[in-house]
Amino acid sequence: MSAELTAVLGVGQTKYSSTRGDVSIAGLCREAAYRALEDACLDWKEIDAVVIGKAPDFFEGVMMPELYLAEALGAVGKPILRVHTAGSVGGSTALVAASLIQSRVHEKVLTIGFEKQSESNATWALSLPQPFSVSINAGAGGYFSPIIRQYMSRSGAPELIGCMVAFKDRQHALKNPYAHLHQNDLTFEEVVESPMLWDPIRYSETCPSSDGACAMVLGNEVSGDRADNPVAWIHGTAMRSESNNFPGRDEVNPLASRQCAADVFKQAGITNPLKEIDVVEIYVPFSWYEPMWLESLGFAELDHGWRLVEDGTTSLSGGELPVNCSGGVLSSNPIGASGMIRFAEAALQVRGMAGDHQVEGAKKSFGHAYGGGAQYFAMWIVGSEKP
Amino acid sequence: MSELEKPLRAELTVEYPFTRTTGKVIGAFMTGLREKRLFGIKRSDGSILVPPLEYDPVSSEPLTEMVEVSQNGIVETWTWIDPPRPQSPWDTPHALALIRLDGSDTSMLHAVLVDSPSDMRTGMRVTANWKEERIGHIADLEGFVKETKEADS
Amino acid sequence: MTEADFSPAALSEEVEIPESISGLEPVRSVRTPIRLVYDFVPSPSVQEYLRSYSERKILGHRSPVDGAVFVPPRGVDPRHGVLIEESVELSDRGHVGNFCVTHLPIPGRDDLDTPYVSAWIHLDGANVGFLGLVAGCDNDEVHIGMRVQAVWKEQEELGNTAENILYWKPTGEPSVPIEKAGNRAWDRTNE
Amino acid sequence: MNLQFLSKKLVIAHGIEQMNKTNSFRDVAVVSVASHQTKILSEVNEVQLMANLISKCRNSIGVTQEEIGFTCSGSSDFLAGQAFSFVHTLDSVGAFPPISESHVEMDGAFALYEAWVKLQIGEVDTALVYSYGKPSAGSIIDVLATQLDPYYVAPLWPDCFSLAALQARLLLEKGLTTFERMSEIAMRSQNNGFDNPNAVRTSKDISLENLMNEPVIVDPLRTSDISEIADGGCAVILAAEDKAKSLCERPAWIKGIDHRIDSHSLGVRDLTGSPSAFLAAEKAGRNSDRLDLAEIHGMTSAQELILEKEFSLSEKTHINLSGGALAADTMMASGLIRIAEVASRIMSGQMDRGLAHATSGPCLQQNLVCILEGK
Repeated sequence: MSAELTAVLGVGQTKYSSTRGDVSIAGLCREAAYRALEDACLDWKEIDAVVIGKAPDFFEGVMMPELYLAEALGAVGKPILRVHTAGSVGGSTALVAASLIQSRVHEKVLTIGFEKQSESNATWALSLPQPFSVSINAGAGGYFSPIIRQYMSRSGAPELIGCMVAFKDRQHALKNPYAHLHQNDLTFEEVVESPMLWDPIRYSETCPSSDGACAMVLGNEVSGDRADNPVAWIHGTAMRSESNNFPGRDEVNPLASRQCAADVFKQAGITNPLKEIDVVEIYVPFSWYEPMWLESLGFAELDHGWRLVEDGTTSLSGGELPVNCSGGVLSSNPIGASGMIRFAEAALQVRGMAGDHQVEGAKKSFGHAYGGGAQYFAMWIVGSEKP
Repeated sequence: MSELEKPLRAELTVEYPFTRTTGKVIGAFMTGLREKRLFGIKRSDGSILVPPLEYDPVSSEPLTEMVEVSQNGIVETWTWIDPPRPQSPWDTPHALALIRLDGSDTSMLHAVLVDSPSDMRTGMRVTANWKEERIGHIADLEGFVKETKEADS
Repeated sequence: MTEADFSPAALSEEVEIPESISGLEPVRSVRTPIRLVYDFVPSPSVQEYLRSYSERKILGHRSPVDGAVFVPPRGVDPRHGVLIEESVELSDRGHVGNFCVTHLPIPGRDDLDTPYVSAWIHLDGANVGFLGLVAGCDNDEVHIGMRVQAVWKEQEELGNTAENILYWKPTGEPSVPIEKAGNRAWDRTNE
Repeated sequence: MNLQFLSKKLVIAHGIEQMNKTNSFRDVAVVSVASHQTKILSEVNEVQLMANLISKCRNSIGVTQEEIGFTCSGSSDFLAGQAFSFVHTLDSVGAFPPISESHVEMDGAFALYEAWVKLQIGEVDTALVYSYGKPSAGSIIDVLATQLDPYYVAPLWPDCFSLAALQARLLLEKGLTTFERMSEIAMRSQNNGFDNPNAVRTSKDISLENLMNEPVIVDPLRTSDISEIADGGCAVILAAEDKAKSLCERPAWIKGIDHRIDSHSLGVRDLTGSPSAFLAAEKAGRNSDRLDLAEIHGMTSAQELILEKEFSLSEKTHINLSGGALAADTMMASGLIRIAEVASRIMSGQMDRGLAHATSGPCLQQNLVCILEGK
């Protein structure tokens, strides 16, 4: 028995911004879901099941929001699942949705990730008081900065590589109308000169805090064959997790990341990712994670990922392997949706529907998300042709 | 148990003053509350949903036509709250009920302000009681009280 | 660049606001505060760890699988999911496995001047790092492998808390080579 | 027009349309279970509790984590008072080398559903599922209020038992049940729970009269009508086909599993029923005449009555031999524990065929049904 072929039939996104003051939580989610249905030329009632993902419920102060959102998402009388795997959640949500079709349990599934971070405050939600523990780490940057420092020391990467990534992604975002940050006049010097927050991470090298939702409609082989719009076929899916803080853990290049990548590339029959993958959407909340993940995933040799940044390989303007053409997490970050945006943007590229940030003729693309202390991973490979 | 053996414990408070943007439909309902008016929304079969949702609660189709409904209605079911939860808008015992307003096809959850459970019965007619100061919040409705007409009769 | 059409026309755009309120300033948001109170009781092994601080001791947990020592104690070995019962007393000296120079204030820590250095301190005898502040030298001097020791609060201020350690200061001993610092010290042949 | 009736009809029509698509699924079974519930967990924390249960579950059938193809858990940040609380609990699994893993912010029964789906793909043959909750750390009735519509309902802070009381009154006043019937359910729970070490509120010899004389605490419900909140956790191992047979002498085969959700708005639903529970049971292929036992997850005696009706349970079926959630209700684990209870009675050979049910949300909004069989 093999898995049912699964296709992305539709993608829907909201405009990402610091506050979507014009909508309710349901309104925000429906905007993305409705656009995904429209793209898939389907109606609410043609959907068999819904899979929803988001980061901690504390962000909006709504516990298990799938209960309140069931009516808004066309789920009444249907199955609805709610996934939460830290920052990777948007990616794992898409993978759970895909598994419902790969297993032949359902034929058409709506999946959605969202966050309405403006309802509270991300720093508050991410650093709730912990009694009996010493609070000295301010936000995610405090956690990831030492890891980045270690990467820099290990790889010998030039100091401004992180700034180059940040500048590149913000340039990419200008071509993506949905992106949160549209910094038309930003210069590279401004990125370099932006305040240091968590040395070596500068302000401009960090992601924003956004409201937004991203949805996809996934379907089985028959629905993929019958779709009016081009579809993206899933060639591989993988999830891996590992504990944090144990003896000998490689935090820069976690084994879970390497194993997850090896699994997904094997499924897709890919032996040389740099040559065989046309475009990549990876989860880069702090700029340095672009070279770090490129190495971990096998797009670059160990300690050489930064060279792909330096020589323009990862740029949309003519690079061999454009990375984060949408502007990435550095330009839009509704946490619970951020992973799904990576997966959806990868699908849009091979469908040829990425608009101004389309990579010409993209046939195979890679979507990626990670979370926790770089310990949760979700990845997929999609292609314009069936696997 | 000596001081040394007593387990260490700490109170952990998770607290935030969430601000929720409402969108058009919920916003209009809240605006109505501020103005001492109650609004519902029409479903495709013509039935009225109070409080209004942006979408049909079964088919998920968008709803757009808002209509005003009566401030009087009937209690469909109820329970007695004593004592109220610390964060609830009420500080005295009261009934919690599902109330179907005249002109509405669904019921809404709110308080009925009576002295004791013996004053409550399913099917009783009630009318909206408003706070003096209203800001556009579900608690602008102080609750429902017995309809005077019924008390007279 | 083409602007996408963001008007969600089919969703809420067509909503008709009733005439009686249509001219009024609409409500756009509601405040719905949440306050939840939890009673946090640490597990017995963490209780023991916290109490030992009042005697200026730092306790770790030794894994029954391969003797790896975890601090603070987690009750289980996260690699194997097995319970750890054995406590060991650790030195209050160690080295900086890795660090961050933070320029942002931390909510609830008004006592810290920015920038400050937080570090993964790898205690002698422990096999993982735990977080601490490094002070007593210029921030620029802090480096991976630097030897440090705990600076404790005065005897009369000691409580059942890790906050008894004010910060970690350099000892002046030779640094641990970078390839042996932090998690890299773990001998994989043990696994 | 009767709107509530219409909603129910639509929901059912949708389900029947779905049922016409027949599907043959891979044989997957529960092969090992371990659970623990207690009023207040104090000797160990959640991570240690789960490490114990997961080890017990794996060791009893002699598998290591490396042999498990997929792991899935269920828990709640709101219940724990911590964001990303499940990250800590990953320690209890032993996630190194890395594991293929996922987490739902739902009862563990839904994690089991996700694992079952994963096994259907056919790439892995075993899965570990676990969930846990420690409601004693907070005020669960305030915590659960945050599940409700955040604009219209949650700001009124109605507690979960009051909402269940609205439902119970409707049943009583529409003549669908009586106080006596509700007390009979409470008595069944306390009597059955007596032999279950995990049950918290039990009694061998409590009389119907005693129960009916208890004070009303959430009008019209009495103390014994509402579930006894408890701390605890549960671990379950699933295996497919020959793998299941090799690991367990008598696996509890999952013959059907399905879950459905109803409208959230209480005023839209007919609270005297639970269309989603009915539909999930239909889709799971309940075949009620052939059910030896059922473990149903209700927060009140009245909810158990609604469920018995939706599942068409008759006197032939032993209901809640464990005492059910009325005897010990561990939010996030109660549903998975229902599955474990049915499975363990099948694995032991005591029973042949059973229904396990899990619920989530106010007044039975979301429901999962799993049918298990010894053959």
